[in-house]
Amino acid sequence: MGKLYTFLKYFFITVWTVFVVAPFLWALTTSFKDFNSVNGGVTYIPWVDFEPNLEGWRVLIKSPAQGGVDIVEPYFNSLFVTCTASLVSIILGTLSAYALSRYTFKAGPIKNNDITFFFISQRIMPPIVLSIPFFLFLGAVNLLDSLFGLIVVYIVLLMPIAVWIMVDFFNKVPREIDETALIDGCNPYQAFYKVVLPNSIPGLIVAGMFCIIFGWIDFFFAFILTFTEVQLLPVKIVALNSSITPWWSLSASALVSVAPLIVVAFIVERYLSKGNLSGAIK
Amino acid sequence: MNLVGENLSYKLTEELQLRKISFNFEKGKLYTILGRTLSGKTTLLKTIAGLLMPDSGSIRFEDKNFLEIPVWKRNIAMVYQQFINYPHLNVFENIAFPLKQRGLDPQKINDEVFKSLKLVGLEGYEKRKIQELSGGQQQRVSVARSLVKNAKILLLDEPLVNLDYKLREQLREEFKNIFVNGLSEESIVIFSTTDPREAMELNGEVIVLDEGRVLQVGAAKEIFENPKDLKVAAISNDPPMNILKADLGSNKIKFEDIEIDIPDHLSKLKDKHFNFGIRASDIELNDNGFEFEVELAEISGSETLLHLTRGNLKIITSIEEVMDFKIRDKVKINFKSNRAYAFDEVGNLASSPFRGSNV
Amino acid sequence: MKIIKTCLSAMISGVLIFSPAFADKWSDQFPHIKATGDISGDCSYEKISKKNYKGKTLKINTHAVPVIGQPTALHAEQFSKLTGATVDVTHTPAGDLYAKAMVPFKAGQSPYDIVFGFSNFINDWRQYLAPVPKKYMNTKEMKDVTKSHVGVSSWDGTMYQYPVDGDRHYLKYRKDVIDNPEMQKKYKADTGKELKVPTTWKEYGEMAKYFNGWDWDGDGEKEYGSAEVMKKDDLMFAAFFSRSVAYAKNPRTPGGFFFDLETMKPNINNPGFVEALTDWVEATKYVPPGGINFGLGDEIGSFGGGQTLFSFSWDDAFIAAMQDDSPIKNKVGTAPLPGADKVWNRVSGKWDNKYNQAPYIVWGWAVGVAKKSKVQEMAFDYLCFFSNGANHQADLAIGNFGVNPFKNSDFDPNLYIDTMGWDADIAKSYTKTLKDMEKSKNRVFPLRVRGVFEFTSAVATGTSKALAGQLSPQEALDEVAKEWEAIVKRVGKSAVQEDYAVGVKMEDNKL
Amino acid sequence: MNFKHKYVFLFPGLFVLIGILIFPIIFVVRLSLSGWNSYNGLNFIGLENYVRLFTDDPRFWESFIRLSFLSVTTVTLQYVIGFALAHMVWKEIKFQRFFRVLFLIPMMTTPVIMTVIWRTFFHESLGPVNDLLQIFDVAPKWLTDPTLAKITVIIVEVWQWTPFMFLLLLAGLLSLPKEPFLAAAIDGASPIRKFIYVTFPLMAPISIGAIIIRLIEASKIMDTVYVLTSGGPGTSTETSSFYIFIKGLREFQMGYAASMSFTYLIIMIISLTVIAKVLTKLLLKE
Repeated sequence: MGKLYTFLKYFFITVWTVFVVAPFLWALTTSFKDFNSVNGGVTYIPWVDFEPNLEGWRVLIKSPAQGGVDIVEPYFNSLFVTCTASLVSIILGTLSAYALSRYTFKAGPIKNNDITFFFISQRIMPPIVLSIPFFLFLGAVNLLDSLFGLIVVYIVLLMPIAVWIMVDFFNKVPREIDETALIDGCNPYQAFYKVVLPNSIPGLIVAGMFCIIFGWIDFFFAFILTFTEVQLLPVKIVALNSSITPWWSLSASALVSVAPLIVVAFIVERYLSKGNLSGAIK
Repeated sequence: MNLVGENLSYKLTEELQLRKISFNFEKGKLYTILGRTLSGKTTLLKTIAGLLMPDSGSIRFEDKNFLEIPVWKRNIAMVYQQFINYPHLNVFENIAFPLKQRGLDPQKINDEVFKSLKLVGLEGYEKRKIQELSGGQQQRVSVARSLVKNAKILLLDEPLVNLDYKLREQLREEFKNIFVNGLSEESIVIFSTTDPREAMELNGEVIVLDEGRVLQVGAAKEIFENPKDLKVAAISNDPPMNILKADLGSNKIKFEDIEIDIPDHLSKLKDKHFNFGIRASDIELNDNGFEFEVELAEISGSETLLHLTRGNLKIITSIEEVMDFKIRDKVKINFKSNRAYAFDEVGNLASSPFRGSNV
Repeated sequence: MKIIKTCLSAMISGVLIFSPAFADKWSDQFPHIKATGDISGDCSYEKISKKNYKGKTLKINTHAVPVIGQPTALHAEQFSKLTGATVDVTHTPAGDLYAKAMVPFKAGQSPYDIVFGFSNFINDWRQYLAPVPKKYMNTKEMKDVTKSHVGVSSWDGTMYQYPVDGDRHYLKYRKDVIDNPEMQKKYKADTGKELKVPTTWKEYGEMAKYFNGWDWDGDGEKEYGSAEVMKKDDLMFAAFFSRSVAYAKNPRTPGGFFFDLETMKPNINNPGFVEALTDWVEATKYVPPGGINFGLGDEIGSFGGGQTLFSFSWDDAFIAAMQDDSPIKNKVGTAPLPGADKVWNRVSGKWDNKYNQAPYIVWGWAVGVAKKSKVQEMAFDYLCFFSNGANHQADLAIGNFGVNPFKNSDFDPNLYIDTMGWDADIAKSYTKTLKDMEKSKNRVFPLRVRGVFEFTSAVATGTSKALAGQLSPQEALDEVAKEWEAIVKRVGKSAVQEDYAVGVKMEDNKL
Repeated sequence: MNFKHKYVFLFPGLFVLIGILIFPIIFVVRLSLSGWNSYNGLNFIGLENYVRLFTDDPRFWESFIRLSFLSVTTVTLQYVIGFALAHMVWKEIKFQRFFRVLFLIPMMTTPVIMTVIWRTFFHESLGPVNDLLQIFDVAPKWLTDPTLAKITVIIVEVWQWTPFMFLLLLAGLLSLPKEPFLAAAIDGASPIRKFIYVTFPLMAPISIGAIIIRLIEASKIMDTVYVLTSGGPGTSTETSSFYIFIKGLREFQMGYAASMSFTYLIIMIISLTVIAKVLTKLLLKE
């Protein structure tokens, strides 16, 4: 029994690892190809199957006039917008989540769960249609094509995630901890930041990671709500996708765009390994 | 100057947790709130602490309206049945937390923390993380944290219930010393428990609580000797007192097919039908006694609990030694009727061995 | 016109002969035009350098790099150097160009001074675009633009889109196969028919089928019959119309190809279109694996990479095949779109059994200046500069710039022979193919009525269901016709009619 | 605990969200009552769009059924695989950190970009999959067969979003109390029994949350479909959100798209509530 399970376990893990890695490997070799080595039949190994070149990568830093996309500035824009929006979402979302987890609210038929669902439900609406009102809204307050405007919209995108994860998290943190802090002379705010917050770091890490991911990979709002001043990475990369699909530079950009998030993955894993995620408190 | 509560009521959703509770706690005394799980003990303590706001009623302390003072300004301390500490702080920091919150100077904090560490017997553990301690040690830390504040009101919500038997015995003894002897004359200690023995041992003023009501208030001994009614009798005894429907005959008390002699203190009972109450410990094995069948035998600590049946009769007896019984064994028992209680048909105490008939 | 042309060819031959010696002050500064140097005109480097736009900003939305996006950015850089203007360029995928400009237009904003798009956006965009001022209509550069491309850029005589590119669909084939005597013999032996450049879709189909699924060029990979845009996206309908014109554009029945202009009843499900769709469904049997999910990019990659015998639609696949590093450079040829042996006569309700061929002047890159732009003059100067002689010729020579011939002077084979190293006969057939389309009197222009994307999207959905085998050609087109009628009803019959009349006028050679 | 401070905690987030959203939401409703498109402005046409949607647009409802199929299938697969993976790297295993990080990474790729890679991957004549499958002399039509195209979409979705489930479930597993497992170990329960009677029930609450949120996200499935197949062949991979996208941004029938979105929103809220109830009943056995 045990042996079979171990065998199946490693078999499954191997299969999944191959599945996860395969497209990345494919992207990696493709990123060194050119038109002919993509379109002249399937090739795999550089120097053996095809003559590798760095054009796919060079495109990413060349200026458009030279046929590149120059992702350097959008890269930092994306980092800035994602991190700021995530931070604001986490702060506001955590506060709201704390309130929803600890206190009871009642306004007519609306109770805590309904408020939580209201937060989460903001993610149900298809972005296509919401983009138009957002456009008008940001236009009215003169925030179109600005980093700040994008951050405002991303907060709507990300705060629901933060609220969802943090409500769940706080529900697992015994409320007696907060009560003890109050009894020990903290007012509710002090209790929150001196006691609850330090014990919520794992939850904050997970929520933060989801916020960063969902902010980083958004394409649609960044696409509709910016013109020339501000460009975000996904929009810039997708702009590569012209009638002659440059599979090599799209591959290179896919690898480049996932890179900063791998750092995030390592941070999250570190907290996972410590085993104190999700409110293991008692 | 006392802590006085009047007509406190609290409602959670539709259910009443506290029903018009009043109390008057004096400084320098230990109070025990005895009640079963969900009887409202924790609610009452939290209300006193200020964590819950009663729907009606008032609490006054030192001539101030206590309800207007927020928790964090009430100068109270509380120990929970879960071992609540701050997981992100080590032992020292945990105990020092309330003092830092008060803004005391570091030297003073240091002294106080070590004093209370000593009191709970955790010297040398100050650098440990909370997660590295055993349950009992964790609870000692939270007790130390509550002591260090020198609070005017100390609330202990079943602090021992989550510990294993041995540890509980040991800590109970220690706590008694700490609370009874280690506290200043200025403090009020309120200890809640489900365990009547604990209440008796602590030997303070006992408040018996049931379904959000105060059933009886009195010294531990008084509650034990003269439980006001059947409910109190049930709550204040573990195992619960055996209650048997009995008839008073001429010189005999009859229940089912058993007849026993009337002891003196029951002889003046007015009613013919009454509830005969006898503690498990007041039933002894006796070869000349009545034959019962063992339904269940459990060993608890150094005693053996026997659940016995005879016809429709069901009783529990506890024997002060470990004995091996099998199910359906026959045993013979005798009732120490001079220690029996009588409750009238409504359930109020009619006569106790300590007070005689209360008419 | 002739003078310009002569001048041009003279200049180009000059370049060829005295190349190292040729240099003017502009080509030193801008290596892009080193082949020709500055070419005199109203928006030449010389002229534009006189303008001073210091402190002004020009905002442009264009297509992705490199197709049209790269020349936009390049000329922006040059323009900025010459005039001191700041030029901001954003790049947007083809499918999103419409929405990217339309959303702000509808919201009453104009974040861009210049918006690139396709020529069939004209009707939706023209109310937000500034007409090309007279001054630019009279430039030397503008006078060189072919009549049909002036037509494509204009709405009922008023030009809203500045001509920077010219597109049409034509046939591309593998010369090394079709012109190969051995293959011709083999084909004759196997099928009893001549192997030649197909002039009808039936021939196209037969040859494509014959050359499908085996290695006919000896490179170790299988080759296939035809690469076509069959992916249900924004370009699919254009491929379908290319295949339909032969069967459904009857020179004897003027008054509308897509609709009967009189009644605004859709023609889309008449036997002509159904025949074309039947051919197309058949074509799914001789496209490469995955071919019915090919977008334009795949078509370019497939034909341009040497995978198929035939392809039609835009220039790009041909240009890709003719790139310097292409393994099939100078092995490809061009010809007009195939025709048909019969053409539907919707007046008589019968087939006219006469050979019919009609070019489809499909839409290409188009660009306009926003009406609300505060720098209109600078914007038009930029566009005029974009397509000035020197830039245009240099752009034409770079395959993936996506700038295709639209000036009369572009139809000079030497341009391609000299600067791009094409074989003479290929260059000649290429320019002839293009020029003949200009001459044809039986042409189809893109549908440009309001809500045009509702119509074309319906076509894409319907035909794609047929290609996938969900519906028969007749059923699919009936569904499209029903949808079209619903759209006409929704939009308002007279409105669509009014719009369509403008296009019909062009088709019927009345404009 | 109930202090007036609770509002200080709740309101900043709530009001920021409402503040940003109030106008857009009202506008969507207003938009849905208009014929806003490329040639019409924000006119008022009453419920015409809704009438059209409910009486004359089978394509929307077909796409909705397709969406339900795709999202339920992908989320189920993601849940099962995610749980299996989390369970496997939960306890000691070689290269534990490596696997944990690796399994997270697909989620961090931008779908619009990564799907282009997938498209080349499954490209029937230029992609490696069919090239390698030649060995077995098969050439599945990954993107051009109506049924297989759906499966390809599912494969890509599973690849991208299984990490989401994996992470939440792994976090859940790592925070489980130890006592029930000790008890089970003392009882000598087999691993399977331990899973069924201990692990799974303990994970039920977190499972429900994760499934619901993934359903919400999966219902917006669009980038994958857009890049891989554009809804084709035919309409065989067209989902609601993609159809709304076509009507909205491609055909620019914004008014109609708004009415579809609004209808979609209502249906989703209702069905998610029902699904949440059913899941709670099934998993928590209440």
